[in-house]
Amino acid sequence: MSCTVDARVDLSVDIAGVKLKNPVMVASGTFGFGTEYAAYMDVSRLGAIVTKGLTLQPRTGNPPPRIWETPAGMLNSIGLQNPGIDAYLEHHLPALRAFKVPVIANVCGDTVKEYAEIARRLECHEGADAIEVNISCPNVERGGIAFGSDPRSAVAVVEAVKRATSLPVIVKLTPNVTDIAEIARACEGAGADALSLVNTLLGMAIDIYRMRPALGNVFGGLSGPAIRPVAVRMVWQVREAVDLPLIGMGGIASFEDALEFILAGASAVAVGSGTFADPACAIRVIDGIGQYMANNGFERVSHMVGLAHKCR
Amino acid sequence: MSCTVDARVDLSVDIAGVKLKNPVMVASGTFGFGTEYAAYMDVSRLGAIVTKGLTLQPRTGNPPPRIWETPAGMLNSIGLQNPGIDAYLEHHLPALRAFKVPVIANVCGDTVKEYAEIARRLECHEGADAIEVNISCPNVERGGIAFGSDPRSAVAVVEAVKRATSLPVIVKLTPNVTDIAEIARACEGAGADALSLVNTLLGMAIDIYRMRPALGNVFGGLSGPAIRPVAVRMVWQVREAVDLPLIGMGGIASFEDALEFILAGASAVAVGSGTFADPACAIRVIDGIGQYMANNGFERVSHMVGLAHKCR
Amino acid sequence: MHLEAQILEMHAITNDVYSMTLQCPGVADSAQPGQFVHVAVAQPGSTDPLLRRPLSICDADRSKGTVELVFRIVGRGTRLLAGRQASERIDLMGPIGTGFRRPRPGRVPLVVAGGIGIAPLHFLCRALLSVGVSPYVIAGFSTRSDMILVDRLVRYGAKVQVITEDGSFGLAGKVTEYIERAAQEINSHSHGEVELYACGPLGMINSVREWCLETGVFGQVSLESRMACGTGACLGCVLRVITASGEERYERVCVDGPVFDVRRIVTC
Amino acid sequence: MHLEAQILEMHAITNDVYSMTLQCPGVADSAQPGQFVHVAVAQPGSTDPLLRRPLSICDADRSKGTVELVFRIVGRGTRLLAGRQASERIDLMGPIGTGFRRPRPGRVPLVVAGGIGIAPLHFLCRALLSVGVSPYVIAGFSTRSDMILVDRLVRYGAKVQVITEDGSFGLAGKVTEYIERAAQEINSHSHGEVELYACGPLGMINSVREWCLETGVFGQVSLESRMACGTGACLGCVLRVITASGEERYERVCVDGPVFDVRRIVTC
Ligand SMILES: Cc1cc2nc3c(=O)[nH]c(=O)nc-3n(C[C@H](O)[C@H](O)[C@H](O)COP(=O)(O)OP(=O)(O)OC[C@H]3O[C@@H](n4cnc5c(N)ncnc54)[C@H](O)[C@@H]3O)c2cc1C
Ligand SMILES: Cc1cc2nc3c(=O)[nH]c(=O)nc-3n(C[C@H](O)[C@H](O)[C@H](O)COP(=O)(O)OP(=O)(O)OC[C@H]3O[C@@H](n4cnc5c(N)ncnc54)[C@H](O)[C@@H]3O)c2cc1C
Ligand SMILES: Cc1cc2nc3c(=O)[nH]c(=O)nc-3n(C[C@H](O)[C@H](O)[C@H](O)COP(=O)(O)O)c2cc1C
Ligand SMILES: Cc1cc2nc3c(=O)[nH]c(=O)nc-3n(C[C@H](O)[C@H](O)[C@H](O)COP(=O)(O)O)c2cc1C
Ligand code: FES
Ligand code: FES
Repeated sequence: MSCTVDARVDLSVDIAGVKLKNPVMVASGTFGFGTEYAAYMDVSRLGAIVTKGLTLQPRTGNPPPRIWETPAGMLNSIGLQNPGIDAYLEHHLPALRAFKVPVIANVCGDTVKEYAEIARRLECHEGADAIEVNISCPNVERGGIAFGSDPRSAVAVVEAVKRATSLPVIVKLTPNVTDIAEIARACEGAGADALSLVNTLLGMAIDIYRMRPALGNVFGGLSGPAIRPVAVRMVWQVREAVDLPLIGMGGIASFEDALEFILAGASAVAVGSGTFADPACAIRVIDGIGQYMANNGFERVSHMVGLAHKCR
Repeated sequence: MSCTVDARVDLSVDIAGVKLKNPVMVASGTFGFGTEYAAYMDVSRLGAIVTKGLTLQPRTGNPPPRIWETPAGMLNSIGLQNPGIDAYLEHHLPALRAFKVPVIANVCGDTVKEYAEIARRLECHEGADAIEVNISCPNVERGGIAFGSDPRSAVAVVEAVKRATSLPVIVKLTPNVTDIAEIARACEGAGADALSLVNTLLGMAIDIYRMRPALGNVFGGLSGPAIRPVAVRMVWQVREAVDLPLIGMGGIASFEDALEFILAGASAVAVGSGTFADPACAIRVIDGIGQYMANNGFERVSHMVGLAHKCR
Repeated sequence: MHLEAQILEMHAITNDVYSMTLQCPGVADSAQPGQFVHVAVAQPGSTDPLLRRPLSICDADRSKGTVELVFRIVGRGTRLLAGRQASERIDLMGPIGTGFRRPRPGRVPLVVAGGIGIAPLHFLCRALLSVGVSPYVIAGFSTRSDMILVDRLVRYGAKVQVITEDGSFGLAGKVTEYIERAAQEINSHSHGEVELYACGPLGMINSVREWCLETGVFGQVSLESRMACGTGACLGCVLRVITASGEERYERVCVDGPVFDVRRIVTC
Repeated sequence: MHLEAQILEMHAITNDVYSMTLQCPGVADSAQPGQFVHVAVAQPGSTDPLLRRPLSICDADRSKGTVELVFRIVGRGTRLLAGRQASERIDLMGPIGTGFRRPRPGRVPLVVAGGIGIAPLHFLCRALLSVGVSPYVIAGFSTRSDMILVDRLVRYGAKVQVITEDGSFGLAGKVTEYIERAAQEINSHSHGEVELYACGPLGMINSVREWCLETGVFGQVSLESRMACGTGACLGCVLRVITASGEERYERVCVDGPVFDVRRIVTC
């Protein structure tokens, strides 16, 4: 399909100074550290790879079951199992770099200080081309409420990370809030270079035959096509609230889905659970966007970003 | 299926003084005023019928398109089209009463005063067995933010309606909030007799070929199986926060789905969009719950309510 | 009525248009031209696609108890339907909606079909012919390979003029360019006054509407809308109409339509 | 490998167990006993069910380039798969996972199968027999009508003892009640030390594990877990294991397993 794309179609985008050859990334936590899917697809074709969430110390994660399928979606309660920032730099980064694709490190912390410390180590070890700050994590110092559900906590994290690094800082918002635009504006004010949205919706399921929560952790994050209408709506609202570049995600399984986000205001997109259903999903999305641009006379991705706001 | 159910299984429930022969209602806005589905199913078997949202004055509703299908779900932007409370009492109520099923009137207002006035008229004309107060409606006096997304606005509505009527008052919560338990506690404090949850998730879709929002109203409410994990999670959280009886809904399409809500803490459930996919959905749910109770030795629905909290 | 009907026959008419014949006496008995059935498309156990798909009754045979649907693959729902096979069962609701009013005595029905819009008009024509009324049909298609149901209409005795956009069969151009001519022909031959029946793409419907309003010809059009319930309950499929008293309001395509008097349509 | 394979043959073995034979030389060539494939179950165009389903490779024939899956209908995914027909194509990833280690020279494999758990063990037995190693199989089923693959194993030359819970065929009881006896029989006949291979329901796996730990027999079990990616990326399918150094951690059933040394299992 890609070979038939008009030569004038330029898929490249620039997100907060990171140059991507196309606007399609793979979302944090759904693509491990890049090598896991190498046997199933051409990883080097991706616009960028976002790593699994990294913490300062290794994390063992939540007790199983961690996965539960739901209609057109899935719940996960991985609980940030990861080898820690140092093991990442030593063991995973070299293989990840070999794909010659921009690497965005997704980071998470229990405290503001932890976020800043991870950001510092990432910069001084050239551990990423940009940092995606996951503010869906519980703020341990404030009773476990997610940093991202309160503008002040969000600002504290973003300011600390910005001070700690000169890498571009992308803030990844949680959708579990009353007013996403308010959080987005707070992050913009605190110096964020771009925003990713959305993280998973908080959900749960009951195993009615065992009469207990299906997940070992009770609650889990809902992802997949089921959540796309909520995610597109939030990209639309945030587009109207801030001027930052947005990375849209939540249920992308086809190029049509990706274009919904782009037309709603996302400069790039990420494929998450869609890769589980089809390892070639991101590749199909890249090719499909190119084809759509050729068919509709768009020369650059930026010409499509937010276009649906104008056509109202 | 119902004939094979153990005679000792008692499906009846009592919600804030309203006696239902089984815990399965049809959700507001998905069953019109009861007669629309009479050609397709036995309406008299329902536990209760919740009416389309009623306002003081007739409403014309939003411009089409009003419906857009999404993965395992749908968006709607009906915009409360309804004939107004007086036409309801005169034209729709008699036929609705003929089903000999408890009627719950879903009501909505632009202002606190409007809510109270509708509640008053419903009581003095015996227009319902209970009132379901839809607080997802925009508060016109406060810049259009939904009453239900702010505890103070919610309290104002609930208190006003309670003063205006002696009918049981069920408050229907919106899921588009950071902390559903906070809103639930506020409603309990204001005198609500029961809570319904959830209303639709705010969502949108883009028609990528027309490059504009798919719905005439841009935003719409997401319903259907897609949202069930979010709805079950909120029932679970609210169960832990308040002592009121809960009516669970959001994506119920089978008896298994209904049992998730009951085991999470709902005393009754409502089938909404599931009826669009299968007009017999609510009936299947009633029969399936009976069978499940017989298989698992439950004699009363109340024995199952919230059980998954204990089995953790 | 809500039932499971067995698929008796299933075949492709063109590249992307399929005919599905169902055994469902209840529907066949009461079906009126212009009515539709609301068909479940998802596989059992799957909740995606969630909603049913409305399909016009293209033919109904009371003696055999069969109903025929003719549909074009335009998206995933119709694609799933096209994959169904004879002997499988299909879940449907119907017949639904307010169909076509028969022409007043002495009037001559001018039937204007655009593409797949010929499906409900096929049933209408058969019903008219069976009571001795002879419709004059103009049926437009993009190109000759898209032509459907014309042979059958001719066989039953309808007068049919085919128009293709590329001129590959019949007259060249758009069906709406030939309405005036057809009306004149009817007038000169039969001296009966024309009543118009139409179904097709929006652009065609708009032209038909304008022509009717200009000429004062009574016209009925079958319209489409995205539907959820198909019973009138959800208010999702509404169309803006103008009432006799001049006031505008929304009516439901599923039960107040799908057939509307052109004079009542505001925008579509 | 990610590919679309053609279904060559599809048939019901019992009431609810199906055999599906696929043309996929790439998978057949490299498949090892204990590995699985990750199969897409939704209809094209439907996103529900979203996730693939892991199914063990029950047989692989390199010369024909075919792979056989044997699966039981337990939910909507397996029901959808059972509805697929020969000549259709199916989307799969694989072969995936760390399979069974062959027994050390001179050891006698004791294979313990519970129900549908016989599927991966069937492939294991064929592979062992093809290199001259003769497994001793004890295979448990609820009742005689659930018995699968036993005839084939016997045909290849494996020694198979069937156990049914209701005693309707072979010995009566649970398969785990017969492990000790089987091991003694092996010892008395062949004087070889036993190595155990097992796959089946959790209760059986737990008994097998205890028996191995008590007797010091080296045992490998194939485990199940709900999976999303099937590549090791999502960390969704983890199992708590105990490492050589005594420390506990989570390992991925999809790539670190599905076959685990019983001594490493903490809970399952
Ligand atoms: C009363 C009525 C009778 C109909 N009769 C027939 C018929 O006899 N034969 C036939 O082929 N089609 C008929 N249609 C149209 C048919 O319902 C749609 O083509 C079908 O629902 C599309 O489903 P899908 O999943 O394949 O497409 P989707 O994936 O849902 O959409 C694909 C494309 O079809 C358009 N579309 C989808 N649904 C509708 C709709 N309800 N109305 C208009 N456009 C739509 C979308 O805008 C999109 O461009 C009828 C529609 C109505 C309302
Ligand atoms: C490595 C591996 C190899 C397997 N090999 C085979 C095989 O060869 N033949 C075979 O019939 N089955 C096999 N299974 C199990 C098979 O994957 C599940 O039965 C299937 O995924 C169920 O899907 P479903 O949609 O039909 O059921 P669902 O509707 O998803 O669930 C129905 C029931 O099955 C249980 N279940 C669902 N998924 C799993 C799972 N992954 N593990 C355990 N229980 C589950 C649920 O708890 C539930 O009770 C294997 C599983 C794994 C992990
Ligand atoms: C198994 C799994 C693990 C995830 N882990 C992380 C994570 O570590 N950090 C993070 O910011 N988001 C994480 N996410 C969220 C995804 O990056 C993405 O925001 C979300 O899944 C929505 O996209 P999707 O619907 O395309 O999957 C995870 C999602 C899944 C499904
Ligand atoms: C078409 C439609 C109209 C609705 N109208 C109303 C309404 O008037 N008042 C209200 O409180 N909820 C309304 N709802 C919300 C439903 O009552 C229900 O809370 C929601 O759809 C979730 O349930 P479901 O997933 O089973 O549909 C409407 C939902 C739909 C789909
Ligand atoms: S489709 Fe629901 S009212 Fe017409
Ligand atoms: S299924 Fe994703 S890590 Fe095993």
